Amino acid sequence: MSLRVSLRHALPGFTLDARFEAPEGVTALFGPSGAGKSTVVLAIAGLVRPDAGRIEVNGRVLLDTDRGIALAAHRRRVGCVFQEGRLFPHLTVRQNLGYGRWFAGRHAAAQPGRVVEMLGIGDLLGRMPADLSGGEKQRVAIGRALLAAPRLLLMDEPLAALDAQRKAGILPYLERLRDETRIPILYVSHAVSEVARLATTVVALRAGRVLRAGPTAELLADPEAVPVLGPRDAGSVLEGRLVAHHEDGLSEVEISGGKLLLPRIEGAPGARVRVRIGAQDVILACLAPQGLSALNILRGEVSALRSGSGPGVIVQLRIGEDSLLARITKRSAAALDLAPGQTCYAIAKSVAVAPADIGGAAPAPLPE
Amino acid sequence: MSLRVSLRHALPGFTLDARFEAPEGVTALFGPSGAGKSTVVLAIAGLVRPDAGRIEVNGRVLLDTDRGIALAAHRRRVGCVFQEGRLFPHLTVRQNLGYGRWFAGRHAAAQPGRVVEMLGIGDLLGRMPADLSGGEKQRVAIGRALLAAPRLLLMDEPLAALDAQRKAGILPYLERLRDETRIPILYVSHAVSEVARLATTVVALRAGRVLRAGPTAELLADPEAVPVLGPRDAGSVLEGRLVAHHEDGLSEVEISGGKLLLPRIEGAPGARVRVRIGAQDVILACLAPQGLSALNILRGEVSALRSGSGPGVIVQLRIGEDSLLARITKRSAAALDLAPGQTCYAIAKSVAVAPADIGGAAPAPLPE
Amino acid sequence: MLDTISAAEWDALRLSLKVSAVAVAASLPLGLLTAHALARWRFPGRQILNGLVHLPLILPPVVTGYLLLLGFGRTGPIGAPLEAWFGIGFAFRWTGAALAAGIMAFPLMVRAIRLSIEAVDPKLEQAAATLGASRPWVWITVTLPLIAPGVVAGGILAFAKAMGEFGATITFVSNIPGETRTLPSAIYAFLQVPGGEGAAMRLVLISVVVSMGALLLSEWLGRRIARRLGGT
Amino acid sequence: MLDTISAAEWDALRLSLKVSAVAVAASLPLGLLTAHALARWRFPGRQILNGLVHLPLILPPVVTGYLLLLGFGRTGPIGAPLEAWFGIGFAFRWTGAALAAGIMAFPLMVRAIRLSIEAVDPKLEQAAATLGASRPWVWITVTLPLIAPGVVAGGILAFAKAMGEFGATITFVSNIPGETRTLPSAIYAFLQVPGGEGAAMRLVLISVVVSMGALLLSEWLGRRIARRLGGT
Amino acid sequence: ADLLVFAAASLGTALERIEADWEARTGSDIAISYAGSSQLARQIELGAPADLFISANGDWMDHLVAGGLIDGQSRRDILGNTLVLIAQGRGAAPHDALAAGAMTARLGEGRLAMALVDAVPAGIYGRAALVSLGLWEEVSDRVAQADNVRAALALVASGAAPLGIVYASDATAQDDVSVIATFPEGSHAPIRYPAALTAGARPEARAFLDHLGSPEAQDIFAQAGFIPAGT
Ligand SMILES: Nc1ncnc2c1ncn2[C@@H]1O[C@H](COP(=O)(O)OP(=O)(O)OP(=O)(O)O)[C@@H](O)[C@H]1O
Ligand SMILES: Nc1ncnc2c1ncn2[C@@H]1O[C@H](COP(=O)(O)OP(=O)(O)OP(=O)(O)O)[C@@H](O)[C@H]1O
Ligand code: MOO
Ligand SMILES: [Mg+2]
Ligand SMILES: [Mg+2]
Repeated sequence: MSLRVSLRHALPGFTLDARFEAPEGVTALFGPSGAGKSTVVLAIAGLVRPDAGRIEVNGRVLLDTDRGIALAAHRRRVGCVFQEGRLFPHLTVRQNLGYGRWFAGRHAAAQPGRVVEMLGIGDLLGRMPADLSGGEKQRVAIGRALLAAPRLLLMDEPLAALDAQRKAGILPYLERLRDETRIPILYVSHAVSEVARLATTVVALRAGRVLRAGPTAELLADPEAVPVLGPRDAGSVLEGRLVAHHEDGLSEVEISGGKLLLPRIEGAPGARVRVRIGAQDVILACLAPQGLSALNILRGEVSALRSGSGPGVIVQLRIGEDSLLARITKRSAAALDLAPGQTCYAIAKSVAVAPADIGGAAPAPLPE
Repeated sequence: MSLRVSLRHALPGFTLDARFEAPEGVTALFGPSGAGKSTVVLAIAGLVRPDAGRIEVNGRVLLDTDRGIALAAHRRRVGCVFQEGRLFPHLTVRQNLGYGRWFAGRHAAAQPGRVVEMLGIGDLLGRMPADLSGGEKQRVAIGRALLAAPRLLLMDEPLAALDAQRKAGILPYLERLRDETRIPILYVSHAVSEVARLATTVVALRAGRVLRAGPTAELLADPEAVPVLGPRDAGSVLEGRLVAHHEDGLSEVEISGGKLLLPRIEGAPGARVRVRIGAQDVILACLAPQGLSALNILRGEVSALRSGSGPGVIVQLRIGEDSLLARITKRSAAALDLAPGQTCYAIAKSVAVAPADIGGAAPAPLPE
Repeated sequence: MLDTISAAEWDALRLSLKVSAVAVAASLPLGLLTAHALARWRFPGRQILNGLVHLPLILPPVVTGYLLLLGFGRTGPIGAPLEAWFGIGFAFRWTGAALAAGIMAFPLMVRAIRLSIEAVDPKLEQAAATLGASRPWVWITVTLPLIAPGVVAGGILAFAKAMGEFGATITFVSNIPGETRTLPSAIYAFLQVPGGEGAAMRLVLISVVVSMGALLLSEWLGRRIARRLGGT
Repeated sequence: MLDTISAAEWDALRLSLKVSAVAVAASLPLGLLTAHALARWRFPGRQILNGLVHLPLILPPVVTGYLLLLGFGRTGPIGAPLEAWFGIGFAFRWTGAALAAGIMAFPLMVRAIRLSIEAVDPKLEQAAATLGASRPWVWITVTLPLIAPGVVAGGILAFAKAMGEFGATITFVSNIPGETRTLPSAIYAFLQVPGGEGAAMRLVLISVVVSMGALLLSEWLGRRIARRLGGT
Repeated sequence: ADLLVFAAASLGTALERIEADWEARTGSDIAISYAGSSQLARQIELGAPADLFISANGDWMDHLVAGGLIDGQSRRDILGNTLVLIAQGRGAAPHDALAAGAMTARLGEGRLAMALVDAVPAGIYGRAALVSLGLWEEVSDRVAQADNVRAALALVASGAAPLGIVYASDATAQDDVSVIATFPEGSHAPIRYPAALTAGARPEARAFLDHLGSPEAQDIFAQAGFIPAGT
């Protein structure tokens, strides 16, 4: 396990009592506003001293109130990107970026040039933080944390102020970070979709408690988790292998139960990729459909049905080895006469697998 | 026209030169990070004095540098919700909310109780802003602006820090605000989908210039606008009439070219509603599809095709009086042999029309 | 100890308290205005105003007192008309002692207030403006509460300074028992005679206790207010 | 005007500059430490330290000088061992004048620095810590640059105050030409003899010009630094 | 410096001229520190390296002698002074200002400027003189006490106070005041400026002390309005 957290902390009107473990990779910490996500982040960074708890990163104990251990923030090597940026107002963008690097000394591995380019902040290097727009600030803050060569990266809604394009530009980079370095990332977000493709593990927090935690694919594909994550964010994450790039700009990915055609992803054939398909982006059919613009039609078997209070039903399909969720109306479920064990076809528009939801291959080489 | 803006303002390294007009209702100001959105907002609020320009709200001139008119910020009666909240740290949440009300005097129409309830900040009234989480702060800031009874509401990414649930809870309220009061709203956002259902008008800004501006339905349904708005955000807004509520939780909406079944919307049959259908949520078929879980199948005629640099094609369909956009792969377009004039079927999952994308009927009565 | 304090010494203490309190109270509005002007307004002569405000800090107090005597004395170009037209006399009166103390303490007050004004985020004031508050209202409802710790600190610091002021006061209004004989004047007189140290130190102690009490009060108030504002 | 300044007056000016500069330079590290302790640390006796720092502001300068004389004089409990063991003599030397000036100016310096430390957002320091900076490094790379305007302002204010300090200095180290006769002492000497007012005022003018120059410089520097930090 | 002299500040100008003469004549370097007599005395008490102390205040000299800090043998009065009543302005008509009622009449609403009547020599002498002339009752609540005699002079010179009691030496050189009366010799203790060597004085000090009594030096003092010692 690369990250073990167990915290108890009481604030007036709010008590945090959370415990979770996360393997290597990206752990997504979800929860509504006021759930205590930022409090968890601050405790891990060493900026809030919880009443009691234990924090361990890759076997290194950062905090253990029982044993009286509490590493100072600067010894934790925990990079943070905060909701509010927190750039140093007296330093230029360049100097802000260099700040952590300087202390990282020989650990400082990342090439600043690559990070700067990836974040699109090359033109801002000479500026002072006060002259940046909200999104520009946040991009610089991300760069600064990355360049400090942290052993754990905490990101507290770092992309909230970014536009979709910038977000999409940064996600693949975080992905590579996850895959090629072994830096665990704890990523706080409101929107599962934002990090589902990134996250190895999902931890759902509400009112200071962990509601559910587990591997992303499992959790997202679990119909029981839908009320926790919110129906809009339900969906499944499939693992696959990149097979080929086609002329018309599509890439072919093989999954256990068939193949998918996705908008081009830049990676060498053979690479492993993760694909997220939102439950609401899947249409079901009992007969093999014909003459549709949708390219991805997978054959599977209904393994579970879960209806909530609304008009929707979550249908879990077994497709090869994978689980796929579909969210359809009760009316449709009745019309199709769906029941566990039944064979049916899942239709996903290739483009419904959004660029941000395709993981595994980043558009740019990882900085050294 | 309710809002006319024309601004020229030079900053080191950035020049704003924007001109747009917006009718009553909500105007969405889109653009990537650094486009100058916040600068426009500040100029309208009277907090930045542009080098030159003219601003008129409902016939009232707030600024006219040619005629030497520049109303002071506090006389503009322009409510603002800023990216960073800007709550008064020395006042409780209750006092923050009451601040603008007090100055509004007899104009103060909104019932604080309703606003507080809607924003879910009833439990926070006695707190100081420093003890609020990021999202809580933003909700209070929204309430404060609303309660000042503004004649124009400027919202600079006010929802960026909110979770989907809260967002969904606030949007209907803004919608009512738009429909039942005549307060124009200028809403800054990265994501078209966030406000497409709200916006009467869309203004796309990039690098300080207005790229495109126009009525939302028209602009979103215009394939030419796709590169401006971003392919992920393309989609069409359809106007319809609520026909009936069905037992199974679905509501039926009649549009010019057929009917749609949507997750329940609370409104009386006969009410007018706006529905947004994302271009990527539409599947096309040449033959009338059978045995699908998708309930909404509309027959239409291809009116235009637009292919970009990627693997996608935007197809515009004429459905009754309305325009519908579909984003499909080039491969599918070729397979279906699509061409203008051709009849085809658009399939939209009912649930793909997300609650946040159905406008017109708010779940709660408007505050007096 | 208290029983060894003579009636004359009590008088001096009471007078010092009065003089210092009046000096602070009367100069506070002007101090706020000046601090605000220096912090926020850009006008020609701003640096001159700034220099003038600091003058009493820079000059030897005796010089300040001498200049006050020349300007605000009975025949002075300011003192004479003030007395003739408004009946406001400073010469040899406790009001003059308050004037001297107020002027000597003014730079301290202005600096403290000015720094706290500069620390106020103008974005909050802008937000208040968009909510309909005019300049004066913004100032009263946002700026003033936010600078309250600075104002309290500045005011009490000025009070403490006024309690200790001696050189300018005695030079300007001399030492008239019951009228202008403040604690420091009494202390000085004791120090002039051999063996007067004991009595002087006793008065020093009284003066220190009062001033320290005021300072600690200001710290405490400042922290209370800062806590309300959600600072650390 | 300059040609009417006698050699002795030049000496006094030079001495004043030296004394004030040394006073500020030597007390700056202690001032930073004290300001930091008062702003950030919570320890028993914090209020006592705060009171002590303010003492020179509250006491009549003559009393401060007298206490210095008692403590740091040749036979004083601090002065005697210092001189015996380290050869650091303050009594009747320019170093003593610097000590007196430094102590009198100390509260002003500490207050200015303290306020600017309190205005530093601890979140920035926390961010620096997460980037690997230990406490001292955070202080040097984040806190210090952010408080630079306050430090400059405090330092120069202290310098100006030191330039004008008289009461404590003359009481502690007397008024010895070339050694402890600073400008204000020279001004005093002139004021004590018949017809000396003219000469005194000339020296006052010189002293005001120097101090004002320093203050304006500090304003300018402060604004430059503030602008770099992106303030208004 | 070869010699450090502590001298009452009021001796300033005259002593400077004597110092210059002496230095020119002997080539030795004298440093004179001018401050209030009480300040200087206290400094000597606490180890000041002064060789010679010239006080305006006999009490402080007595105090130091009693403490063994001064070579009592060397003590001598080098100067005297007279006490005068001054008014603002050149050539204010002299009249019998010291007669009963005259002073109060002339004061009107104004104040009588003096040095501190309990603490500073000029004030102490002044009060003694007023008491012996039977005027103290009449003017005591009109007295404004300054911290030293020069400040009292400034009060009159600036017009703040119509009358003041100062030394003749102070009044002499001040342009905008005039002496309207001189207090009779017997009305107060004789005004004396004692000078003495300190306990650790360097040998050269004695010569300079002697020189202060020399006719040349006494002449300079006299020009400054002092009266020779022993007169
Ligand atoms: N100093 C404090 N005193 C009292 N309550 C506090 C304090 N700081 C935070 N809280 C409360 O703790 C809870 C958790 O706050 P936290 O900032 O961790 O939430 P969050 O999940 O990050 O929310 P958001 O998504 O809005 O940022 C909130 O209810 C907040 O009001
Ligand atoms: N004081 C300033 N000096 C120089 N450039 C500035 C200044 N303030 C803003 N800018 C620049 O002006 C441009 C527009 O900034 P603005 O804040 O309006 O962008 P925005 O569209 O609101 O971006 P975001 O979505 O990131 O908030 C940016 O490139 C920014 O760097
Ligand atoms: O020279 Mo004195 O001792 O101030 O009268
Ligand atoms: Mg948070
Ligand atoms: Mg912005």
